[in-house]
Amino acid sequence: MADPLILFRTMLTIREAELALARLFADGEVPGFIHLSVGQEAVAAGVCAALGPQDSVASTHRGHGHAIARGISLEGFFAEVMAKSTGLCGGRGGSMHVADLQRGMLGANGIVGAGAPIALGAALAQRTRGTDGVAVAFFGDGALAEGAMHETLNMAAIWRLPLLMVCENNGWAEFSRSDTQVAAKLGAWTAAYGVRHVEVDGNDASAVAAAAEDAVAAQRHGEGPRVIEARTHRWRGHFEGDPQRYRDPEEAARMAEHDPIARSRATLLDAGTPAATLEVAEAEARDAVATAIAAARAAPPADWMAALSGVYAPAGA
Amino acid sequence: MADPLILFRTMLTIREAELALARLFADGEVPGFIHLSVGQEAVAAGVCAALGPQDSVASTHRGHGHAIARGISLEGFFAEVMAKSTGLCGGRGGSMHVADLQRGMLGANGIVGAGAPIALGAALAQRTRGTDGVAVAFFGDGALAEGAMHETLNMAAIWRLPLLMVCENNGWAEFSRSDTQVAAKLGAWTAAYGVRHVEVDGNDASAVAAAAEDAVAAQRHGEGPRVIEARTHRWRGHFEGDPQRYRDPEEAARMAEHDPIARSRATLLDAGTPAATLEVAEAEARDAVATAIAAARAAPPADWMAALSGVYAPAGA
Amino acid sequence: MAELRMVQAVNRALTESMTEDDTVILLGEDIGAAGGPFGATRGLQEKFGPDRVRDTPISEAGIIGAAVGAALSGLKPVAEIMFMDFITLAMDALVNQAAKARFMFGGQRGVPMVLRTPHGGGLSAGPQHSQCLEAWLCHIPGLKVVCPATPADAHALLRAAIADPDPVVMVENKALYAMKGEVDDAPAPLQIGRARVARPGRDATIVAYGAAVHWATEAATALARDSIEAEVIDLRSLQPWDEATVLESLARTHHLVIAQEAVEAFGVGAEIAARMADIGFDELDGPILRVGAPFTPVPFAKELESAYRPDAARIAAAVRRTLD
Amino acid sequence: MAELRMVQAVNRALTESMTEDDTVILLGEDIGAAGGPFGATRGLQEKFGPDRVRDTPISEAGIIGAAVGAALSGLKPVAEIMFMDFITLAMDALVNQAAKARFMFGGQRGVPMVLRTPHGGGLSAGPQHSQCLEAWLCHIPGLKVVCPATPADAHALLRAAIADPDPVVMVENKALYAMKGEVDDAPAPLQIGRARVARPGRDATIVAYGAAVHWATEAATALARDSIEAEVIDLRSLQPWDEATVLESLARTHHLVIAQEAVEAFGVGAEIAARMADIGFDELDGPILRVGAPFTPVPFAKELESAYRPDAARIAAAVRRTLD
Ligand SMILES: Cc1ncc(C[n+]2csc(CCOP(=O)(O)OP(=O)(O)O)c2C)c(N)n1
Ligand SMILES: Cc1ncc(C[n+]2csc(CCOP(=O)(O)OP(=O)(O)O)c2C)c(N)n1
Ligand SMILES: [Mg+2]
Ligand SMILES: [Mg+2]
Repeated sequence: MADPLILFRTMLTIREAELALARLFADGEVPGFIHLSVGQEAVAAGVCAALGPQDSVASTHRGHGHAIARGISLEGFFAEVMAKSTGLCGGRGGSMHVADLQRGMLGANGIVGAGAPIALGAALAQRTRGTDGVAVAFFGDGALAEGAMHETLNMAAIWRLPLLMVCENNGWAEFSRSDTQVAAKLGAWTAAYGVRHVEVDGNDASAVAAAAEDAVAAQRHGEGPRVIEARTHRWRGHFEGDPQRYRDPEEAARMAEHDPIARSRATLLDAGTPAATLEVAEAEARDAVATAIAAARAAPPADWMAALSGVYAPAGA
Repeated sequence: MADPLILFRTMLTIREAELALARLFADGEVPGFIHLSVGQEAVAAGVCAALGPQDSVASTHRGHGHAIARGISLEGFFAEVMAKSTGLCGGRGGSMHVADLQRGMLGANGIVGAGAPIALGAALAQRTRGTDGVAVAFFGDGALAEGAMHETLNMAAIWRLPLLMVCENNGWAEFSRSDTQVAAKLGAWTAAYGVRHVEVDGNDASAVAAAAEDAVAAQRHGEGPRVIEARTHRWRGHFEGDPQRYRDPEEAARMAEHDPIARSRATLLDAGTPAATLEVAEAEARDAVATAIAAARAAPPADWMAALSGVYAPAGA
Repeated sequence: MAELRMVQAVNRALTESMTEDDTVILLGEDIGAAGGPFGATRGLQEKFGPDRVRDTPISEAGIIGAAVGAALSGLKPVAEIMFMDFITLAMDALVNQAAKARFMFGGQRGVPMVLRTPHGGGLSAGPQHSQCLEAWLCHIPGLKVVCPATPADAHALLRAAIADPDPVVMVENKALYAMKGEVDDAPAPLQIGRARVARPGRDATIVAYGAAVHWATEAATALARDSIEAEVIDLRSLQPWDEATVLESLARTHHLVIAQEAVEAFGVGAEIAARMADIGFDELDGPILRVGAPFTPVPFAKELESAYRPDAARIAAAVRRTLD
Repeated sequence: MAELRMVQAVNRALTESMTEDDTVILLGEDIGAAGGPFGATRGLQEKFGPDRVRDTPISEAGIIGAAVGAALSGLKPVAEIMFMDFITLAMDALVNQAAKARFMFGGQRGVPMVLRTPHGGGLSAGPQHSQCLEAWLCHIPGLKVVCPATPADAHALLRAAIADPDPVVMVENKALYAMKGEVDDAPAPLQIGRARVARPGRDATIVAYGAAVHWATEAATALARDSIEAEVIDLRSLQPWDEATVLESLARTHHLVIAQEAVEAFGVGAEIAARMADIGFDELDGPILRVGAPFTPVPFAKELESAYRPDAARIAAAVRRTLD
């Protein structure tokens, strides 16, 4: 069972980092396209709590939470999105490509649906090498329309690979309701491939963690693919700067009621965690983010000569 | 209700044409890759019997039957596969690209799965132009693994387009059993998109025709996509020249019991059709094929200058 | 005469074509209610309805495949792929179906569809949202490829593309969407395949397209200060491209530089150079130089991206080098 | 020393690499039990088991995507795409993922995968089963591209490709699969990027790759009857390609012809020509000529296909023309 306090801390870190990112973006310190997962933190925190160091994760364009939940360096993260040479990717990738291969974080991905077959390949590698590792593919409810999702689930099912597909169902695909784009009901769809699907409250980190732990445990013992559908909310625009004219303002109010962090906090308090502990956690998250930003700010800008010679392995490598 | 005698005639013509093609191929008169649908004629005949001139069909690499059932010129067909300038496609396409746009035959297709989105587009055109026409996408059981199948069915479902997807389930994808490649059960899979699926005996042309008529009638009145799965048998190799070492010789015996033409013949006789009528039909099919081959043989070879200038519309067209 | 941004010129061309011809339909992700990620289709769904301006699922292969089928069935679909990087998902429909149908069906019918897609960097959009992949499409018999550098050309090329009986890809440089320029109220129709002399000159020829036209013009202005008069040719159409205009210019200037935003190696400029090293060989008084992006993915960081992207200085240096 | 067909040389390279390194796995359609559509993987599933020689569904995008993921996770996947025409379905995984991962992840890890795929005509396989699309891949930073002309090079290049820490595409000309040639029992490792002088000569340089190497050699033999000694360079590797060897030859012969089976326009030869029109300009005593396929899809009919495909006569004519 995932420790609720750890889940709380992970979510706090994601939230702090992303809200800071929003400010940095607004201030022009972060360029490019930035897709925040504010409101969806419980999914990243819960799923990644079920994983070990041998497991891997392929993420999406909305991938900060997954990366942070996998334990990437916050400084490396901020340095990356702030385009510094100390960034996880040397400033070459940015928000849509945050990756930490050492931590089994196979990258955010700018191509909707593209992470799924990559995770499939990671699961294939785990199985072929005889490990008990699993691979997770996060995907959005809109991404389900891509052909890659079907090819991936089919191959995972045929080969019984330890692939955990996690749908972050936030109801939106960019500026459209995903139900105007995707006819397939995820549960029925995965059942058609003989794959088990569970739906969880994606705003409840412990529920997500429990579902993921259950799936991963089965997979470590040889079970094939599983699908988790986590219903959650995208609090902000599709990307930073999105005026969200397509959105009913009432939705915001409804979303706030499902804040995964507030809920986690309340549950912890109910369970007797001292308020001070939570406040410490909050302060620590804030500090960690502030420290990381300060370090990233002080770092040198991305280095063109390094980039130029970084396309292929050095000769003789 | 499709006239059983017409179905019989259509199947005979397909069978005669393909067996003649096999001989021509063996004799070196037909080059390239040739995929025969011998044994599967009831599907093409049955489905196309439900269609009118306004409807369209996108086919597969195994497309001769669909083309013939759509009423293409046999002479144009043979001239095409024999690479003559009088071929339906001027000898530029060959077996995998037989097409007759005037007859709504949007082409055989060398790319597995590629016909489906093309048929989707044809259905979209029908709906947009306010006709009551439908579009048919034939596909194989192996093709179901392609992402295009998922994208197509999803869009057809979301947009409620008159797309009839017809699976010719012959159990094989090239040299492999398709159930080693496709986990998704077609019925459950289509149901997940809210699309109706019916399974028919693909060796019974009348049953196929009835299922297709039912689907098309509903679609002419505004219903969205439907899927028909026709179980049938591929009597020959994947392509001509395939030694079929992967195949249990007993399968051949079992297949012969399900010969759609023998069955159609027996049913017609039972229903009181004079044997002479059937013999006449057989003779006519043979004659039509022989005449077409003779004409194709006499035709001039494909014309390079015409091909060279046939990539774009002539200027000012 | 109106002053329009390039994105508005695209919008106007779509509006006009859709008004004149009700077989023209639009397909793409968030092009309808949302008006398109860059606003190119803004207001069109209100005007023409959701059947003619169709919001699609995130299914690039299916979108282009459906456009092929619709085009074979009497419509003129104009599909949008949100970033050119995503055409990687739709190459079968584009290359194996749309491009080949007329030929492989023996001329029975063409595929009168248009694909609009933005390319190019400058937005820190990173390696998967910035590529210029037009050279791929130019290599495919059956496709036509155009790339406007001005609002007027965006309008005229799109009108021509929609009127064309064959599949045309219009590549729109996203950094130019906001660029303003005059667009005639009733411009003369433009023929695909005709280049434009963006700036006349006698000392060297700079061939460019898309955003590089502006860098080339800027380079020419700088060179003029040293009395080097470079002629800038805006190709506008990449497949077919206007060999005659380039050759004619080269025959006057005897020096050739080709500029593009795309990766230099195996890019569009290679074909222009190769062709001129053949049919223009006798005119050449110096090496043919190309200016394009180096052989790396498009980097995210602003500093990296500006080191990466070609510019006027590099073009001017190339002109000087070939004149040397 | 053994005499092998090219397809057997491929098979031997796979066998050796899989024997030496158990992280090498194969993925593809009907490559296992059936031994591959062209027999390149015959016997390998028996030898290495179904986990290392994996028959896949008909899911090209998924296959290459999975190869990327597996390569990022410690395996060395060698994927087969049955016909090069079908890479159109897998371009995202190849171009946006495999090619860019090392760069866009800041050098954390490479993608040591190989894609083997046959190209080329001569089999009346028609417009969707005959294309030569290698120029696309050469345009993409992060990919390497090789194309053998002989069994020995097929073996050596595939061994090098599998050993390479970055993604390599090996394009195999299907008309050459049956070609026989000597393959050393323990050949020296070959470095990707090195051309081979297939035939020495002093009067003109013919650069070619794949099947065109043989046409070029045939052309050179014919020209020799008229005392024209053409040097034939077999590129072997298209990205990176051996600029130094080509330039060195050009500096001796002063005349350049480039031959390829692919469509001439915007093909590989364009880059070679463009580069030599820059760095080799001073060496050129005649126009650079290219011989490639005309600008049409590959036709089905034998008569059409032989009119379509370049051959020795066209290459010889080009040599004569540039020497004129
Ligand atoms: C192949 C591809 N098509 C389109 C896009 C543009 N795009 C980015 S995110 C997105 C919507 C994704 O929706 P969903 O999968 O639900 O993820 P969410 O944004 O809700 O997290 C789209 C269309 C893209 N990046 N890649
Ligand atoms: C995209 C693509 N991948 C692979 C192939 C090679 N291929 C041709 S037919 C075939 C099997 C198709 O099986 P199925 O869809 O069941 O049709 P059937 O041959 O049984 O009629 C394959 C793999 C192809 N033509 N196109
Ligand atoms: Mg969503
Ligand atoms: Mg089958």
